[in-house]
Order: sequence, then C-alpha cells, then structure tokens
Amino acid sequence: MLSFIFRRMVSAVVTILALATLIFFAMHAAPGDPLLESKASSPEIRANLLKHYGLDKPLIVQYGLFMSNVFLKWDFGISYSQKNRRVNDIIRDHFPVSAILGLLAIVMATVGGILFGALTALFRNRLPDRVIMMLVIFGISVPNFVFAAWGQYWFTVLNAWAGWTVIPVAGWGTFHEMIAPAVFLEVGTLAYLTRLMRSSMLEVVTTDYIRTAKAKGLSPLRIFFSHQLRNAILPIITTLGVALAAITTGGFVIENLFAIPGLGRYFVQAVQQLDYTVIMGTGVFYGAYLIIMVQIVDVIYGFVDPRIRVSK
Amino acid sequence: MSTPLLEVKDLSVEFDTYGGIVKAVRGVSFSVERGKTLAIVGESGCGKSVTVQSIMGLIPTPPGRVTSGSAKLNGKELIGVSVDELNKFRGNEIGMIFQDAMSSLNPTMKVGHQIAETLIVHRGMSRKDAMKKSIELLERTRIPEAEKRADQYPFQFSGGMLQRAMISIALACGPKVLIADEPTTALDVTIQSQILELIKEIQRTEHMGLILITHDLGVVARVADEVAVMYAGKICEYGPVDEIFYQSAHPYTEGLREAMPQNVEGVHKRLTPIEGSPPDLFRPPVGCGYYARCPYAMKLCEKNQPPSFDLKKNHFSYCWLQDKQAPRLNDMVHVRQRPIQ
Amino acid sequence: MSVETTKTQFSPSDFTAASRKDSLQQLSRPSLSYWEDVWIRFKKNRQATVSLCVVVFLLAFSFLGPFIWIVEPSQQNLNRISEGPSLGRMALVVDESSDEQTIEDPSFLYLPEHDNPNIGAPEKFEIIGTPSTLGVEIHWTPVEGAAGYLIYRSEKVSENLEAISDNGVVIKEITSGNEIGFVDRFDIQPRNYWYAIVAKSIDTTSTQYKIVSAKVVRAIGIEAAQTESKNLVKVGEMIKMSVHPLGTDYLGRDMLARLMYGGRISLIIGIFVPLIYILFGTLYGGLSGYLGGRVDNIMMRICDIVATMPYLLVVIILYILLGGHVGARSVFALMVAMTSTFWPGTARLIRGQVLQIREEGYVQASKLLGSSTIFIILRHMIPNTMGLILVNLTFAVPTSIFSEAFLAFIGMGVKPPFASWGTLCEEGVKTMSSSPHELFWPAVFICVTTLAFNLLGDGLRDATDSKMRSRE
Amino acid sequence: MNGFLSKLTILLFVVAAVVPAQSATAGNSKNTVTMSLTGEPPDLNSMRATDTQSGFVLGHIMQGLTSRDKTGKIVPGVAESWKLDATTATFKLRKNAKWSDGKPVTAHDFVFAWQTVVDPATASQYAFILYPIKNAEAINTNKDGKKASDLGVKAVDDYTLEVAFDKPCAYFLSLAAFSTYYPVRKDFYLAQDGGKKFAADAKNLIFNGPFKLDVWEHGSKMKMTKNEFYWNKETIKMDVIDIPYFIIDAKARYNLYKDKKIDMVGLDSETFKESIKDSFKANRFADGSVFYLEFNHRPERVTRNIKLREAIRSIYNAKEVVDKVIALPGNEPAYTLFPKWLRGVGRSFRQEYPVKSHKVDFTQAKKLLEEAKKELGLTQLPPIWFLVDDGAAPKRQAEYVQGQLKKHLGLDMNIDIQTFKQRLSKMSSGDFDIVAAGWGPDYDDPMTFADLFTSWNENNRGKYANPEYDKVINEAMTTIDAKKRMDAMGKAQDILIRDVVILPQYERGIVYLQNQKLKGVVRSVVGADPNFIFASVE
Repeated sequence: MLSFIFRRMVSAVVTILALATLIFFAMHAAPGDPLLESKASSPEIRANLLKHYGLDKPLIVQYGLFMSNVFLKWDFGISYSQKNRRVNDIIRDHFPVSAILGLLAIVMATVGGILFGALTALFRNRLPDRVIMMLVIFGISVPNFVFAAWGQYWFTVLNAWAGWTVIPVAGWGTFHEMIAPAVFLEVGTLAYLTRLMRSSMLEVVTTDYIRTAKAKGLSPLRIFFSHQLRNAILPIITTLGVALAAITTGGFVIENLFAIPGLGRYFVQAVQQLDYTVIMGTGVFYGAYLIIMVQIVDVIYGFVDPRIRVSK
Repeated sequence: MSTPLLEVKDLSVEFDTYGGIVKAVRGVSFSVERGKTLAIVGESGCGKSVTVQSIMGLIPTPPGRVTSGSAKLNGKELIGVSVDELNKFRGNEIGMIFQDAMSSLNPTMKVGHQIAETLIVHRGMSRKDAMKKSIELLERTRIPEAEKRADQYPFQFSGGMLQRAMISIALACGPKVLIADEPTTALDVTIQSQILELIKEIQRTEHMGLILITHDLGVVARVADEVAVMYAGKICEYGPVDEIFYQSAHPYTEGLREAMPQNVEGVHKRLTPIEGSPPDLFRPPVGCGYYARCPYAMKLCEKNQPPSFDLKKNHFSYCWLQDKQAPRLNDMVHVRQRPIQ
Repeated sequence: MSVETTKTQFSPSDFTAASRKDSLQQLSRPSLSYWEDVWIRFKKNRQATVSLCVVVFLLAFSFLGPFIWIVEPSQQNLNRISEGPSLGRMALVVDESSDEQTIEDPSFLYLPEHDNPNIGAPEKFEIIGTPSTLGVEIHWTPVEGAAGYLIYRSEKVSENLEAISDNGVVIKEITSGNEIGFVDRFDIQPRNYWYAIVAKSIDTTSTQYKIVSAKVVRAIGIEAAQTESKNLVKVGEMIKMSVHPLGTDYLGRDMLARLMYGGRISLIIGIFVPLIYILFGTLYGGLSGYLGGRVDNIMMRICDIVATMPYLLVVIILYILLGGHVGARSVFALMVAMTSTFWPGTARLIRGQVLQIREEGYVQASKLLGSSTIFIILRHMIPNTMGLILVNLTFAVPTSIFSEAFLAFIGMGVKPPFASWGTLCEEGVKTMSSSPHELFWPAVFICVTTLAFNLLGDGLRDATDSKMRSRE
Repeated sequence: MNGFLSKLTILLFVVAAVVPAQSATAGNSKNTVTMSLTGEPPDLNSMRATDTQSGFVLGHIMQGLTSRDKTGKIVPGVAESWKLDATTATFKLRKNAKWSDGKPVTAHDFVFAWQTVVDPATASQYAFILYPIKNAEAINTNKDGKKASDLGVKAVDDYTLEVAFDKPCAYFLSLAAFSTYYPVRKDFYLAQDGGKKFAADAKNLIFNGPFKLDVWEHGSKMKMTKNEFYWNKETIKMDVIDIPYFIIDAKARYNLYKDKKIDMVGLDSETFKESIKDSFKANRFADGSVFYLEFNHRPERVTRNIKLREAIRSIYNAKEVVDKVIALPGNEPAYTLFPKWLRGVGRSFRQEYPVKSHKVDFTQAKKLLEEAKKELGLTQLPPIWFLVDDGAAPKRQAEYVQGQLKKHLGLDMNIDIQTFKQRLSKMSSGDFDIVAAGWGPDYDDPMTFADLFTSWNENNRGKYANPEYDKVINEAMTTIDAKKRMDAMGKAQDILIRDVVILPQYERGIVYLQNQKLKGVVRSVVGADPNFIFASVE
C-alpha cells in the first residue's frame, strides 16, 4: 500500500511543479502591463515600481526567484493591486472559505448522490425513480450560474415575504449563510453522481453474490445495505476526485454571485487586473490543493476497496 | 417410502422477453428423500438451473414468473409465499451452492463474515460466536488455517477453496436439503473430485437431501442415487442411477451416454455427438421436444406429447417407444446406425 | 407392470419412422453488419431518436435559420429595448419630434439675483401632445425667482409629493430658471406615469407642487413606420410593428436573430473543440497503446500530468496567454485553451481499448495471416474503437458548451463582435428581473442542447455496447 | 466499509460548523451605519493611496491641514488659521489636534509626510499632486540632484508650517484637504518595520480624524468607531461605521439592502428598475466625474483628421445614450469636459461660460466624412478600433456607437474589449482610435480637468498637442487672479469643443437607496464620499 501512496505523491509533486511553471511563463507572456494605474505616472515612478516588484531582472532569474520563494521559503510575494498585502495573507484569509464551501458542496453532492441513486434503484421504474431521474436530467443540463442567479432572486422574494432572512442571499460567516451557495455549487455534480449511482446499483443487483445473499435468506433491507450499497458506492468514490475539482473551480462563479470572499473570486479578479503575484500565488496554491485532493481521493479509494488495499 | 423431504409437482416457469414468452420449465415433478442424492442432468439451456432457482425464489420477477406447480419442503409450500416467509427456509432449511464461487461471494466483505451472516440472521447468534462457528465450518470443509482465512477476502482464495467457503455458507445452519447448481463445472478435475467427495461425506453425516445440477454424466454416476434427465424444459426420463445408465428408456439419455468418453480398456470408439441444437423455447414444440433430433422419431411424436410410461421400480420415461404399439427395438444401439432417410 | 397406452386411437402407422425434416433448424433472423444492428437498436430507443431530431433541429436553427429569418442580428432599435416576446404589437404613428430634451424661454432670467424663500409652484403643469413611448412632453409656467426645478416621476398612483417622492425618483433636475419644458424619454414603457414638479430657488426648495398623470401609448416615428410598412402611412394611424417573436435585447436587437448568431458560435465551439481534442486523444492514446513499452510509459506520464491539472485554472491561464481577452481573438484562444486541457481523458480511454483489442484473438489471427500493422489498425482497431469515440464525442459536446458558458460568466468567454449562448446568458442574467426573456431563451437553448446530446450519447452507448448485443 | 463513509460525513460537517461565526451586523450602539464597499481599499497609506475606496476610508480616519464642511467649502482642519499669497503659505496648527494615541499632531508630521511622498523611493503614484510645492517635481524626478529635504516645506515650530511654492497655486487650500497631503508621524511610521508594514493592517495605522479603524479583516470586513482624541469630537454624532461586506455584484448588494443588512446601496440600471417595483425612495447625486470618448491624435491614426471627428460627433446622440443605453437617472448628457458642479468666479462655471449642445445631423455627418476621406487621401476608411473596459455598461455603449457608425456613416468598427489593466496599457501605447475614458476630480477647481489635455500631461493618452491650448493653461497656472484664470479656462473649453479633442458623453450621476433613519449623510464630489462626519441615526 505504501508504494502506491508514494507513487501518487511523486506524480502530484511533478504536476504541481509543471503547473507553477506553466502559470509563471503564461503570465509573463500575456499582453498588458500590471503596473499601470488609472492616473498615469511618470517614467521615473514606473522605474521605481519595476525595481520595487523585481520586474526589472531577466525572466529566467525571476523564474528562479519565484520557484525558490514559493517552494522553499513558502513566500508568494506581495500583491500588485492591493499594495501592501502579502499574497500569503490573501491565501491564509481566503483559502479556508473556498475550501469549506467546496468540501461542504462535495459532501452534499456525495451523500445526496448516493441517497438518491439508491432510492431510484430501490424503487426502480416507479414514481420516485421517474421523479428523481427527471430532476437529474434537469440538474445536468442547466449551468449552475443560471440556477444560482434564478434561485437568488426567489430567495429574496421568500425572505421579503417571510419577513426574516430564511435563506441569506449574500455574505459569508455563519453556517446559515453557507447553505444556498453550497447547494447551487453542487447541484450539477449531485445530478451526475445520482445517475452514476443508479447505474452502478442496477449493475450490482444482477450480480451473483446478491443471488447468494438471497439464497442465504437475508432480509431485503439487509441485502440492500450490507451487500448492494457497499459495492455500488465504489465507482462513486473513484469519481470524487474529478467531482471535487469541478466543484471547487465552479466556486469562481458562485463566489462572485454570493459575495463570498473565497480564493476563487480573488483568482478571477487577479487575472482580470493582471496582478502577477496574486495570480501565481493563488493559481499555484489552488492548483496544488486540487491536485493533492485528487490524489487523496485515490488513496481513500484504495482503503475503501479491499481489492486494492490488500494487493497493492 | 417415507414422506419425501422435498416434493416438487408439475412446476412450470415462464420468462417475458422482447421476442415473446419463453416457457423455460414446462411441468416438472420430482422429489428428494432424506440422505438421498437426486441428480438433474441435461444440456445447458434445458431449464435445470431455472427449476431449482424458482424453488428457492431466486428468479427475478419481472421478467420471470412461476406459472404453476408446487414445491413442498416437509409439507410446507415454498412457491408463491412471501419473501419473509420464504426467508425462514432459505439458508436455514435449504442451502444452495453455485457454479462460479468467485463471483458468488461479496468481494468487499470478509469470507468469515459472509458465513457468520446466516448464523446471525437465522440462529440469532452474536457476532463473536457466529465468527467462531464460521471458523469451525471452514475447518469442516477442510480449508487450511481456517482462522486466518476467515479474516481474508474472496479474491485471496483459490477456486477450490472458494467453493469450500460456499459450502460452509450453505451448511452453516445445518439445512435439510442442499441444492448444488453445477458446483464443480468451473473447477479442474482434481479439485472437482475433492469437492464431490466433500459434499457426499457431509451429506452422509448430516443426512441431508441433495439435489445436484450438472451436465456431466461422470459426476452423476459417482454421486447420484436417482437421476432426472431434462430436455427442453421437461423431464424426459427419471429413475435410479443404474436404470438410467444401463436400462435407459429414452433416446436422449442414450444419446447423452454415447457422447460421453469411456475410459474402458481397449475400446476405441468415435464419440457420436447429437446433431442439431435444443429447440427454441419461444415456440416450444407441440409434440416431443426431442422429435427434431431423435433418430427413432415416429410420426405421432411430432404432434403428441409423450405421456409418462411407468417402467420398473420408480423408473419413468416420456417416450412413445415405450408404447405397446411402438416397434420392439430390443437392441437400441445397432438400429441407430441406419442412415437417416 | 404392463404398459397401457392412454390413447388408443393411434394406429400402427403412427409408429413408422418419420421422414427427416431439417426445416426447423435454420436461423430465424438475417445476419446484420455491426452498424446496421447499432442503427436498428438505436431506432428502438425512443429517447435517443427524439434527441437526434432535436440535435438536427438545433444545427438547422443555427446554420440554416438566418436564411429563413432574415433579420440583421446587430440591427439596433433604441425605441424597442428589452421588449418581451410577442407576435406583433400595434403602435400609433407619431411625427418625429425634435430630440431636444428641454425647452427654453429666453425671456426669463437664467438665474435670479437673490434667493426667494417662499417660492411657489408653477400655475400650469401639463402634458403637451399625446404622451408616447417616443417621449412625454411636459410644459409648465415659469415661477418667479426660480433657479431650477425638480421633476419627479412615479409609476404608482401618487396623490401628493410625499407619495411620489417615495415610490418615484427625480427624473430630471433642471438647473436654470429659464427652462419651461421637458421631454421625458427615460426608459418609457406604455403604461401610466405620474409627474410632479417642485420649483427651487438658489437655496430654498418650494414646498408646493403640481402633479399630472399621463397614459403613455406605444408609438413609432413616421420615418421608421414608413420603412417598416409597405403602404403609405399617415400620422395618427395605428400600424402593426415589425415582429420580434422572442422579443428584443438591451439595445433593441432581435433576440431570435441573435440566438441564431450565438448558436453558430456555441455549436462551432461545442462541436469542433471536442472533435479536435478527441481526434488528438485517439491518435495519442492509440499510438501509446499500440507502441507500448517505454514510449507508452512516457506518453502516459505526460497524459497524467495534464489530466490532473485543475482544468479551469489552466483554461483561464491559456486564455489570457493567447490574448483571449484581447477582443477578437477570444474564439481562437478559447478553443485552443479547451482542447489543450480536455484531451487526456480520451487518450486514456482509447489506449485502454487499443490494449484490449491488441490481445483479442482476431487480431492475433490477422497477424498470423501476415497482415501489416497499418491494415490491423485500419481494419480492426479503428472500427472497434469507433463506437467508443462516437459516444465520447456526444458526451463531450455539452461539456464544451457548458465550459464556454461558464467562462463567459466570469468575463472570459467569447468577445464582441462574436456572441454565443453563453455570453447571451451572461448579459441576460444582469437584467433577469426586469426582462427575464433575455436570460430565458439562451438558457433554454443551452439546456436543450446539453440534454439532447446527453440522451443521444446514452442511446449511442447502449446501441454500440457489445455486451448488449448478445443478450438480445 | 459502510461505517467509514458515515464517519467521513460527520467529520466534514463538524469542520463546517466550527467556522468562525462572527455575527453579520455588529449593531452595538444606535448611531451605527452599516454599508458595503465594492472592493477592499487597496492601500490605506495616505502617501500612496490613489483610488476612491481608500479615499473614502482615509477621509474618515485622517484629517489634513484643511477640511470641508457640509456644503463642500474649505474649513480649518488641523490648521486653525493660515496666510496664503503667490509664493508662500503659512499654516497655524491648533494645539488640541491629537493622534489617536494621545500625542499631539505637529508641523513635523506634515513635513515628514510630504517629503516621503515626493521621495522617489516611495514610488507614490500621486506625487504629482504635490508639484506646486517648491522643488517637489525636481525631487520626484531626481533632477539637478534635489533630495527630499530640499522640499519647500518647513516646520518653523511645532505648531507653524511654512510652504514655498514653485508656481502660484490658487487652489492650494483645496489640495491641502486631499489625502496625499495628510500628516504621518515619523516615529510611528518607522516603528512599523521601518515603514514596510505601515498601513498593512489596522494595528499599523494611527489616526487623527473623526473616526479610527478598529477592524480590518482583509477581503471580508472593516469597522470604524468614533475617535476619542479627535479635537472636534463633540460635533460627531455617529459612533460606528460598520462595513461587513465587500461586494462588486450590484444585485448581491441590492439583495442585502432589501434584507435590511446594509443601510445604503448604489444602484445600477437593473437594480434601479427593481427598486421602483419594490417602491424604495431613490436618491440622486452627481458624483462630479465626466465620461467621454477620447480620440487618438497620433499622426498614424485616422482620427487625427478633425473632419472625421466632427462627423463622428454629429451622429452621436448624447441624450439618447443617457436615456436609453445607460438607462439610469442622475446621468446628464455632457457637451463639455467641465462638469456642471465646477465653481467659476462668482457663480457656477457652466453659467459664466455656457456651452451649446451640438446638433445631431446625419446628412451633415456624411458630408464631413467625404471631406475627411479627401483630406486623408483614402477612398475607404479602415475599421475604427474602439478600446473599452470589459464592464457591462461600457460594452453596451460601445455597441451603440458601433451601430450608429455602421447605420449612418457605413463605417466599420472593431470593439476591443479589455480588462482594466490592459485598457490602460493600450491607452498609454496609443493602440486605439477611440477609447471610452472618464476622469474624476482630485480638487474642486477646473484645472483638475483642464490640464488633462496639455501636451506635457502623462494622462493625455490621445497625445493631443496644441501650443495654443498649452499657452492658455499656462496662463491659468501662473496667476491666482480668479477672473483671469476662469477666462483662460473658458478659452480652453472653446478650443476643446472647436477641435473636437474629445466627444463628451455624460456627467455621471449615482442613484442610491438610503435607510430613512439615516440623516445628515453628505455626498461629496471631492474627498470622502459618502461622508458620515455630519451624519446621525434618528
């Protein structure tokens, strides 16, 4: 098992280094000048600024400096647009927000997906199955930002009608405020996982060991939980890694709409303002987080599926 | 003739498919006594597995459904009862083992626990006692280091050992009847005989009724007390094993035996396969199922279902040749050399 | 035990050997080629056939539509902004009033010398001419000592100033004493409006006011009316305005034409991007799978690295790198960015398939018979992976359309002069509550396309899935 | 295995619930105003701050030599009284002006601040606003070896500050109220890690204004409370200015206002329509900025031809854009660079030097276009590059101009949509024909707009160079006689209109909702806006 984990971590590190290199060179090659302000400044001032941010050195030296700072000294430098704010602080303040939103959404999507998937398989071709599958089709084909914008509108109507904020529509802090953004973030993945779970459950139903379980005279409920569900969940967990990446990047839009101070919003704003250090900082950190999470999910799958845990 | 342990009367099973209704089993009756072994033999697709699975209620409905007949275990009806009712018997009084042990065990659950489960459900044992008992069962079926093995997963077992685990599961609650659906087909010959020995030995010590489903006459000869030969969803001949082998009264049984290699010293004979293939049960033949392939087919065989001709002691044959008016074929074998017109 | 025959009516002749008839034996169904069978089973699946028709309709709508619905997508009409869907509306023909906003009377003082503390309200405050969507002209008699006027407008019934200022807004703040008239053209809809006027001296604002209400009727300028309707048109007539079935957008452009125009871009991206990256993936995967050994290992390592990269992050970075945000090149940048991040999935899939096929009996046999590797690839490898490629393609289309819409939403989608369903959605979300149809139509088209391609993919997968074939 | 999954889910929920649960509205005392900003102030170091968000916060927590009253007029700030003439200015500081740690505000704090601003090492982008002071420009552009200490400012004693001018500056009192002129105490500044950490967080700042910054959580919230050591504390009725949200999205902000979570919110055209439906009382305020289309006068661009510019002006209907395209009340169509609020000699600049709105005339436009083609020697004009921000409103206006050019002049136009930074870089490099730009005032004098189009001004991105215009502006710069200055400004206005240097679009007006109980909020064109110094809650 250990060699399995070790190999995974090595490939993760290699990917992160590749990502960091890509982001660095892409940033510097992109047209546009990060130092400009709305009120133009004289060439001398510009020269000072260039020195201040170390942009006057040749690109390769800057790359060397950047990589050593990030991976050795864990220092992402200071932001261009937010003058005296270290990128590390931006990450420290805002990453937990995105991470929690992402994790909350992935938990909802997984638990919901397994629950609804199991329900549709249990009540195959009966009403619950029809209704849930109809909602799944709807969930898959509607982009989550349309859902969010539309939902936000109706929540304000609900809040106004109810007189108190039943579901807060913006802002971040209490758990109460996390519900709406997390729900809209994960609705697409929930639909996808439900469909996957349903087909996985239907496949398991026809297997021989379920027939043996019946031959053993186990009650349908016991068969459902300890044999059917247990085996059907495995394919869901394999896709968790990809689902998590999709959800976290989906956060960019939701964070904008719900005014959530997450890292995603910062990344998008930084890209729009061509704020080099913040792009590289948030980009590398966010990329590293996702890459590691995907590997972690693979490792979790290793633990969950005995065939891998024992043999590898 | 004590009351039979398990008595099946006129059982028929149908399946709805795209093409139409397939009559897989068309009125099958047989019975098993305590300590006796009944072998049900026939080509694949003749309905032997469907018969036993329908008794155990393992036929998925839809598409399959039992249309008629009854199966009584010690007088208690099994067909048409609720799942909870049936579960009182399944695993408790009737055990079943399947052909492909590897896919018949839950890959993500320890073998010990899969055995213990039946004890927990039927005997209300605590998890700890059940695990202890399952280790005993594994030892009973001669699995080495049973304690360590119980804690392992199915993919860590060899084919033969998996079959032994299957047997331990079936025997957990000391069932009265054991149904073995082609238990050895997936195994190679050496392991096959060990498993058969094990089953026979357990049957003797437990006084169990055993139903053995196979298409291998060699296995039948070694294990069975009585034999039911099935063809196209019906039993075409039923009787004690010696009668079936040496006094077979049905051309199909004859054909089966001829197709089996003999390892008799010095006899060099080409194996004569049975031409053609079993009928398509979408439109089961009106008359005798074997008519299309039977070398002695007569005009009436095509349109009329042969009744059961009762020969000596408990030996029946469903073939018009047994009728008084049929020509005396004192020696079945040489006549068949006649070229088919 | 004697044998008794139950039915005695048989005669000995029944027991004579029957003649052999092999008719029962032959196959009952014609043999089908792989693709014929796929097509037959595909047709059986009602859901899949319906979605195939929808896909064909969408393609026709976007590419052939403009030849049927000949309306210029960029043709602006500022008098018909954000109009809801309708099958034609009646409008009163009005002569083109001068587009002056305020009317001056030079005989009055631009500004009074000193403040007039108890300044009154104008005596007369009335609507001139018929209030129409082209403009509501209001005149008032100037007030002595006035240095300016506040004109309120409200859409709700308001009897007094307090009411009108609460549920209305100051539509115009006039800052010179000699203006006696004002034409309100601000976002005029055919409905009732209430106007109030309050005079203002240098420091004090009058407490008195005058209120007037106006019932605005939909109108069209004489010139525009003439161009739109064939026969001669006179002022005062009611004519049917040009039809915008799906309504108009924020600059009065026809929504249906823009949807067709946007559809072209969305579908081009939605179909070409997957086509390119799946072809590349197939080549890459096929090659890697077929060559095997060290090459395969290296190629797969590269594939893994690209696959585990967070796709949206990389797409944004590439989009910026390729100057996507620099206006016109956005479509190119978007396509390159998406293709270069999506291909690993297909590559792995095809490689797995090729590895599996390579071990198949018929490939070994074919090798045995001396066929060259190219023949094997063309004759055995490609046809067998074709089913998989097709299914993969149909599922890739909605993902690409989604990604484009998603990027548009964070401001990195397709830039003018191009427009796509994604950008139309993004514009529509901004005016969702006041004109929902601008969001509704593009969102519906994206959903229908995604749904259709998903169901089509399901249908194709079931039809081409070899396991399913044998069970028939 | 089943147990594993349920344990995983419980763990995650625990993590989510433990999130710091600060309460959204810290409404402790009655006199609290809660609002949101569109973004976090990038830099609260008054010596470097450039944008409106930082200006808003700095305007409440700091105070310069002069300040502004309710109507915007200059009133004494830290300085009690002053003497001003063509070459010098002396300010008498009040004795009871204190920092928020109790120490008095002295003249040295101003000297240190101003010297640091012009010091090239600080690289302050707003150093140019101190150029009226002697040697300021030389120091900042390190010409003829001038050092920061040579700056024409001297602390005669703790409470007297003497300023020497390079050129006479009539509006210096207005400049002195601007954030770059705020005082900074040297010892506190150096204590913040040698100035590097100064203004990085709330604890790295010290305040001499009516409020002090208590809470600054980057990216999420800020809170200002009454400063006990402010010399004019009694006049301040407001206790807490709470900013729990940073929101760009207009709809999200509007939803918060409807949920009564914030007391003020700016509206865009969409939320304005919603506010009418929800019958909220909308207020208007002209924020003093002007938006215009700036032509590129560089020799290689087609727009150097005045006939073409006149043709484009005559198809541009400013009223239609304001009413239909921008669709937000409060915006007024503009016909000149100088907005309505500017003060002239006695009355408003607009009244003393009135401007006629140009007529929209398509036939005249076609004639002008033909003449332009002849002068340029081209039979067919190349497509015009229109550079614009990537916001929704600028994009719509660009599409409007594109439609008009195509419909009436048959001219093709490429809309070049850019992010904010790219737009600026293309403007500086001249990579455009027309650019949608705007300018907000730094101080209340026409000069803040007028010097934009002088040939030496960096912000003159269209590179319009007209010696006649430069001469007029120099005239205005070198005299403090109001009449002479305003006449020069009037002449400058006429030149701008005659040469169609720019095509004015609109004077921006903001429409906003405000909690009825909130009284005395001042909306100011220059300085902190909105201004809560005179505000209170009923």
